[in-house]
Amino acid sequence: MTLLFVILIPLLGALIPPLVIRSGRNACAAATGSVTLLALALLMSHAPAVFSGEVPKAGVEWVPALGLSLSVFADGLGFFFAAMILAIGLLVIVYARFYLSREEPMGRFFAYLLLFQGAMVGVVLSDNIIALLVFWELTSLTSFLLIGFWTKRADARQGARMALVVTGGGGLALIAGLLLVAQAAGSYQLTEILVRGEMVRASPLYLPALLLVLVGAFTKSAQFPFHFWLPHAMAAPTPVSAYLHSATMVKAGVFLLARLWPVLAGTDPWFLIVAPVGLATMLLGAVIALFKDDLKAVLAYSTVSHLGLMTMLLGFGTPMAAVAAVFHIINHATFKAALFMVTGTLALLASASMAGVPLFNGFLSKEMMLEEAAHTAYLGLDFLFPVLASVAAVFSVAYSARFAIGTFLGPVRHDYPHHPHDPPLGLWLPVAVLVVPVIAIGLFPAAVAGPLVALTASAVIGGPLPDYHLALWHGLTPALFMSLLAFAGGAALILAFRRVDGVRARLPPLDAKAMFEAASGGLVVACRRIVAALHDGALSRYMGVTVATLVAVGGYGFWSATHAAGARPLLPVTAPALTAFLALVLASGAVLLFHGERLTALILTGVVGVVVALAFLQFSAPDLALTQISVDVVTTILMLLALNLLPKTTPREGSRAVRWRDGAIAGLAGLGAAGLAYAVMTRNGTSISDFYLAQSKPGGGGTNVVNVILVDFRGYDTFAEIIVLGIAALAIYALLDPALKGAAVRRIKAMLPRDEAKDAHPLILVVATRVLLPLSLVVGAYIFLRGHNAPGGGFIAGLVVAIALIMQYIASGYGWAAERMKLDAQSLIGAGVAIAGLTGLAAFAFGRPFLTSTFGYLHWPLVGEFELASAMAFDLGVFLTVVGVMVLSLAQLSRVAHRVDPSPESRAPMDVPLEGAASGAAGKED
Amino acid sequence: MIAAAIAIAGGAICLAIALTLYRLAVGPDATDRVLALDTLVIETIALIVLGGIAYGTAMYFEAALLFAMVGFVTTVAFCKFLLRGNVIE
Amino acid sequence: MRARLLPHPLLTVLIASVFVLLMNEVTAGVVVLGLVLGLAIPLLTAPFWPGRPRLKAPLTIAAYALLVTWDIVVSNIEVAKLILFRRGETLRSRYVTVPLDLHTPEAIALLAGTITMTPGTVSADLSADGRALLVHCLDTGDPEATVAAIKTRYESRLKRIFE
Amino acid sequence: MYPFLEALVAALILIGAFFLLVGALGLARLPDMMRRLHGPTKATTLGIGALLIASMVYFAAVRGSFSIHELLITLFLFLTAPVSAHMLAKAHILRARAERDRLPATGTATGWATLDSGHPKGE
Amino acid sequence: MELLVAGAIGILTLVGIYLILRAHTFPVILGLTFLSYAVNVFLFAMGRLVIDRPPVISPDAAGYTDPLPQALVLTAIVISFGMTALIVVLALRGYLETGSDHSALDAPRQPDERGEA
Amino acid sequence: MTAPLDHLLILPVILPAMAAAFLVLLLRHHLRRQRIVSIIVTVLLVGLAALLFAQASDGTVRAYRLGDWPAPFSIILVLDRLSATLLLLTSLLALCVVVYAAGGVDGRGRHFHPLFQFQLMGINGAFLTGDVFNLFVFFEVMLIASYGLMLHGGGAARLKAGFQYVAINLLASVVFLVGVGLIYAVTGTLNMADLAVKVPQVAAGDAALLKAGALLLFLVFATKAALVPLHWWLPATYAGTSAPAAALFMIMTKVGAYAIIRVYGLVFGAGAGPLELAAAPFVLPAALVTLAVGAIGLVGSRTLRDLSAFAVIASMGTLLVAIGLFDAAGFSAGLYYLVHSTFAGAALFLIAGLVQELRGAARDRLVPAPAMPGETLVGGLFFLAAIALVGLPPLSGFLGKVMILKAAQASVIWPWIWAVILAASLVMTFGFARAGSVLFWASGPASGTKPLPALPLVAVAALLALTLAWTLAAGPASDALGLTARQALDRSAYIGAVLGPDARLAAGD
Ligand code: NA
Ligand code: NA
Repeated sequence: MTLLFVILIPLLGALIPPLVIRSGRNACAAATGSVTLLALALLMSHAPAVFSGEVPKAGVEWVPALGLSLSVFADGLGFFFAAMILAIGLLVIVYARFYLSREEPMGRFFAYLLLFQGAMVGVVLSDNIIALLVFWELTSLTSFLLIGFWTKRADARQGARMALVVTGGGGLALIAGLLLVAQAAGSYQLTEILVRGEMVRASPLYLPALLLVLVGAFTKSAQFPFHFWLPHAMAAPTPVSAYLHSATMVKAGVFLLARLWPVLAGTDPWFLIVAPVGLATMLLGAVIALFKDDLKAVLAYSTVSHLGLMTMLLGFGTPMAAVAAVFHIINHATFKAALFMVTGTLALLASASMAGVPLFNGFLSKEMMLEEAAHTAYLGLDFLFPVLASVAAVFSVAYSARFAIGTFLGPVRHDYPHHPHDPPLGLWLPVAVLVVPVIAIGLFPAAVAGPLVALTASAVIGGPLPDYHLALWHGLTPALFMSLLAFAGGAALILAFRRVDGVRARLPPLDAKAMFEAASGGLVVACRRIVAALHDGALSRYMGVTVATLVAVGGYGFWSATHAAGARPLLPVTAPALTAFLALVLASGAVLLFHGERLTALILTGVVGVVVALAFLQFSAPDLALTQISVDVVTTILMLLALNLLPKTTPREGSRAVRWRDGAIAGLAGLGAAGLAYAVMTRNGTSISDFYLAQSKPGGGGTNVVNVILVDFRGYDTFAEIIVLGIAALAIYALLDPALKGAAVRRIKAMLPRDEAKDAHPLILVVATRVLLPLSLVVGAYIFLRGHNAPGGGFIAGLVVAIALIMQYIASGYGWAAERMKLDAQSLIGAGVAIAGLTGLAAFAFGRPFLTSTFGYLHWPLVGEFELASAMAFDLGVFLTVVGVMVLSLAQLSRVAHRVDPSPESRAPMDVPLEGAASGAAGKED
Repeated sequence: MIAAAIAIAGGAICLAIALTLYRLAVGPDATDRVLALDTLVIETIALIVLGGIAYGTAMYFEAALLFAMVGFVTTVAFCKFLLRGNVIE
Repeated sequence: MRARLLPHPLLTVLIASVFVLLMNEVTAGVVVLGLVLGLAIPLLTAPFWPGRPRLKAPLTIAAYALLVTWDIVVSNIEVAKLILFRRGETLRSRYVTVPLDLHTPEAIALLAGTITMTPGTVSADLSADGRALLVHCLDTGDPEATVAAIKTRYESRLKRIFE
Repeated sequence: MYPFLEALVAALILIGAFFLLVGALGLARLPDMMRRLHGPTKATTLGIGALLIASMVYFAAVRGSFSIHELLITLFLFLTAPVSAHMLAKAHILRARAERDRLPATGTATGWATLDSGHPKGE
Repeated sequence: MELLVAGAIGILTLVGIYLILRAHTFPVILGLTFLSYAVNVFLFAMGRLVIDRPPVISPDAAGYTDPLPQALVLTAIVISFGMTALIVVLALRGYLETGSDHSALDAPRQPDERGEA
Repeated sequence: MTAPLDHLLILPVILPAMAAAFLVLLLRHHLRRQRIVSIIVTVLLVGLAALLFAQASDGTVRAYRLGDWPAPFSIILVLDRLSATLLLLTSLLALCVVVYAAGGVDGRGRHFHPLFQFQLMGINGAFLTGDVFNLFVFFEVMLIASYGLMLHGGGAARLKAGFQYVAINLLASVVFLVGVGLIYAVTGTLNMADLAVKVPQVAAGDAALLKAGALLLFLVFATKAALVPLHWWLPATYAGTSAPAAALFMIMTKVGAYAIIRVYGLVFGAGAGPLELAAAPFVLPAALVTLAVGAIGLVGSRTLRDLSAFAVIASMGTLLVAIGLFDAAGFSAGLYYLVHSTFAGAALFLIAGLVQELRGAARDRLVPAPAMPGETLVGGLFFLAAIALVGLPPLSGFLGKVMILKAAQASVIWPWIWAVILAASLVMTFGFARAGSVLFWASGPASGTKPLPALPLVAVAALLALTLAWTLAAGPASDALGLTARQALDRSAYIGAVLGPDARLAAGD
């Protein structure tokens, strides 16, 4: 289990630095270092086992259904990488402690670093490939934070974004690739996949899986053509660069190639893709590195080049090449980390190793590389690899030399926060520690690195190791000649540098960052164009597409299934029905043509309402007719109230073609609706309604089945429906409540002075409504009381009463009427909903479900038998809500104009100053 | 006899409705149209009453009653709009 | 006390009878319920009808109603003739002013309604001080006679009822 | 069932329909708004009245169920029709400028309510 | 009769859809009103057309039409009223705030127009 | 008689409804007390949902017959694993949102809390109902409350966007009725279980009408779920409204997805005879386009709220890819992703709200501006939310996405699905990185200090904590959701629970 903690300790330990930073920078660094040290120690506790050939494992389940577990294993490869990550991480932490200035948020820096470290260790130790993917992408994310650490620097932000997009994007391909690998192998555990290489390579999924995995590995390891992000990641603080580009981030890709080598390598596609990509990267990196004047850039491209080298070796697919790759990974980590942090004389040693000078470790692995390249033929071209590898070596000698020279003679590096003449121990020591293996391995390769290489390489190869010798002297091999050639060529290049540089300067410059930024900018612009073209903000367009979709899909639905005409006999057409139909056609057609005249359109719409109500009556739906009639009047008043403050006409819009197109869409929709309706009306069917008809009286206590359905069988619908109304009123209230300001006020005021009648409350109207109010209330009461047994009910009664009250507003004015109304509409709504709800809840007391109704017949003296139904109480809730809603919405809407121009409210109910009117009105007011 | 009367009356009312629709269509002013709509509602009430007799049912009485109430309110609201702009003030 | 509980006894009766009318059945329950409404609704609506006039001669109302009903029938026949047999352009339509002796809004409103429902006249507007009524005549040769008829036939009766 | 009542019902129905038709005819063919106002407001009212009486008689005599609630509709219409006409007339006076010139004087201190607020110097 | 009702549904739908494809708020609201009429009749028609058989239980009734669609339509009418009220107010408030009753998000600002009623 | 515990089933609807009525009736003028009541009620809802979840976890489907009438004549509420999961999700989300709103947003207009509670009522009702028409009614409750919440606080842009939102949804409601109408006309029932019995038995001559109705109804759900090309309402609405409203709306799109699972997985799912898997041919392709549109819009956004809105579209695309598979693996993966995207999306909207509040004149526009107070903290929260939404490891978005990728292999077009999902992730990564680096990195010196609002931060942190918890609990969660998905596809269990065992036999299951 401790193996798992090698990952978890840095990840969880990331919480510590931000907390400890309050105790000072030393404490913070010490804490961070301790975390890494602890992880390293834990790892090392497994060293004896690993070196004795065991593979320690640990793990916990995470998502079994997904095949995801947090399981780890430490074979030679994983162990080596983890050790390298943690060990170099420790040095970087020490270095960073002295590198970071006092102003910089060290706590955050170390937190990011530890997260990154944990993710890296996770990548190399994961046994589960989904867990590996998790850690893989986590390295992209955390490196994004690290590279962009100097957030105020534009190049840091751009570099971070570029790194994230390229490596994160590659990671997405890797997700697909590894899932396919897992599928081909039938397991999500690497330990199992690694022994099923044959199976994977034989699978039809092999090629796509390989390509996707390679995209992931190549992006991460900055292989051509994805190499461009790496140099820009140098905008990070130096410790980050040192860490990311020597031992960790970019090595993850190489690691992955090595990790999956037993599964994926050894096939033609592998060799044909991986080897040349590595070669090209090696060559390109080396060439570009030569021409960079900035030392950090030289290091960056050299890193690219060396990553290419490792990739090429792995791409060869031979065990010998794999050993060489492993050896170079070790060597590169040491000298490259040193070079990033380098100061003074130590730089010479490390760059010599980078150049492949004998006696340094870089020489040994490079020799092995050249040796392998010398024996490699590509598509029958046996000179290609040896020649190009040698050329790369030439350039690498040359840039190393330039680097070494530049470190001493070149301009001072500017990325230090402060410029120490004598670097403190903390900046110097880590480099020294790294230079030790550079020389030790160089001199005594077999003794110093032999066991490690053997351990790691055997894990990579997954079989017996080839016969190889880590030694300074191998005799007069082709590689030796190539090395010598490289030194000679390198020297010549340095001497002829100015001339060569002149040639390069005449070539068109390729600035990856500019290209990337241009490409991202282009992507953003392209996306904006697409979005702007799709979402142009025009509702008419949205509606058009929606309706067209409805027609198309609805039509498809109909035509893609079987249909037969119905057998229901048609009802004969009557003269009134035909007349009503003509009225509807005429009114609708007129609205269609003259909707620009808004008032006219409203009047004509009134005709439609009348016809629809009549149709409901004709076809045995009195309740519906009553509802339609009363809702229509309220709607009309509402629309008129709004129209008062809206433009009175709609300008003609759209070209003739657009109107015809819309007409065609509308026509199709109309045809569809009519066709479907006709098809239904002409066929017979059965429904659950027989139950309602049978149970209405005995079970629901009412003879009006529609009403019983509304308040009982489906009372729950009605409960929700009055809530819809209530919410509408509350929303309207909320929408119109805020005091109108600025433009709105100007707009309304501009609208107000109009040619209007001088009497707002005509006497005759006022008198008539006074008489009508009590009458209407009686009618309301009547409709309410009988609703359970005859057409009517709480909803319609509520509308009738509301209309009667609104009539008072219309006739006598809001101020006068509201003062007398003594009811608060919002409370009415609340009370209505509460009563309906409580009626429903009352059933709980009898152990019955919500809204279970009951009814009984009471015998009252004198009065006789009297039916009482709980549904009546429910209906009362409906009634109150409806009254409240109607009054609140209309009153609120009518107050808009008034709120802008609060001229003194008319205190009299009518405008004519008669004694009779005054006696009751103005008189009572005071 | 009643059936025949109902048939004739039905035809007459339909004709009346057609004439009303004509006024509704040609206007020329909004007041004409409101008047036509008001008349249309009355004619609708007539149709309903006639239908009640024809089907021998009192089931449609409330609809006629409500039309009478509501037709008035609609007409007044339109007039108020034409007169004052704000229907409720 | 009686006034507080029963502000409009006539209205109470009216409402109760309208309710009974509506329910279309005369049972004890319906009557009781009607009376309850008859008591409750006037109480609820009283604020909306301030200064309700006292009827001086309630019985005259019935006579007035009969008179008006008769006039309505007659006037309709008159108007029917005009519509059916006269070309619209030849109608001698014009406005006349009817000066008012009535003072209560209810009486004025009733007069205006009566005018509209009876022969060839529509009350079109009221003067801003409530002292005159604007009447549109569909076809009149003698405006003064029309005004006089209105005043004697209807206004004087209403004056007796209300004032 | 009395043939007399049956004939009465039929007659009332026909009378009602006749007046409705006349009212609509007036609405359709009279030349100006004020004249058009005369037809529908009264004729239709009477037309409905006749039909409602027919209905009452029919249900009482022919179907044997006494029902007079139709009276209520009549009451409503008689109460409201003049008010509707009044409001329409006012709207017309306001909107038709030519109509204003045809109005006679009020003979009182103020103008017509639609056009004059009644206050000496405007608001 | 069925043809008339189907035709009415078709015409109401046509007008409704045509109007909701307009670019100003008022016609859109009008269109939604028409659609609401259309769908109410449509839903009602799903119970088929039956004359003189209202679903009110009575001993001498010859039969009843399907009451359920009626109840559903009733609910639909009420709900669509609430929705209409809200959208009307919304259109009004939007116009008052922006000076345009164009329904597009970045509507071309029109001069405040005061058309004749 | 019903056991007392059975009544729990109705309470997620009744409790918020009565609370809202109470708030309107008595506490209209007391914002502070409204807050307290609203938060308490929401906490109660969390508890209630947890209880129901525990009840449902035994694997039985429970039916609650409203009004005590027998099925299919009464409206039925159905509690199964699926509805219980969504209830719990809703209540947790609601709690975070109401806490955020209590930080001050609720005072910027009238009636925030009643509207909020009503909205919860609508959502809960939609999740519980077993009746298609009742589903319509609760959609309307949910929608109209959402209109109120969407417009809460006002502003010209919000009004214009609100109009479009309402208008499009009204059209959808009309179509809903047409669809339900046709289904009723052919089958004669509204109860989903009864429909599940009757749909497979539909006469051949009626199939066309039924299918037209079914597909129209599907388009309504697709509109709610913002499936392209019916997604138009979403960007302006979500970007235009207040942060808490947008965060709560995260669950509204899910209602559409839920309805698709319920109706097209069960009623018109496998075993529906001639109507088998009626909606399936449309969901998957449209979902892929939706995902692409979301990703493109995300990159093209100019404000964080726009970006968040398109992130929602992308997440709905991803979710519907899973649902569009119409099998247990797809549903299971989809449900995991659904929960994840609700929390993560809500967190993102709330963060956008914070940014808008704290960043001064630049608001949430993606342009450099003076540093906002709490830049590091808010930026960190944003980073986490972005990771979650893009579906990068280690948060639940990644797990959900991998589940969907795996489930998608059942489809013949799986390479396309993989390509679109992964490419969209890349594009979204780019978009989020750009936005984040502009908002939180490229800022100039701070222009002033402003105290960080405590409650909103707590709410955001809570949502991210929920995301994290969802990540850690992915194992048990996906096991449970596997059962949920299988139960959601189990017609006989559903029919049996609602209509009784006899109906199950009649249905031939
Ligand atoms: Na009813
Ligand atoms: Na019951």
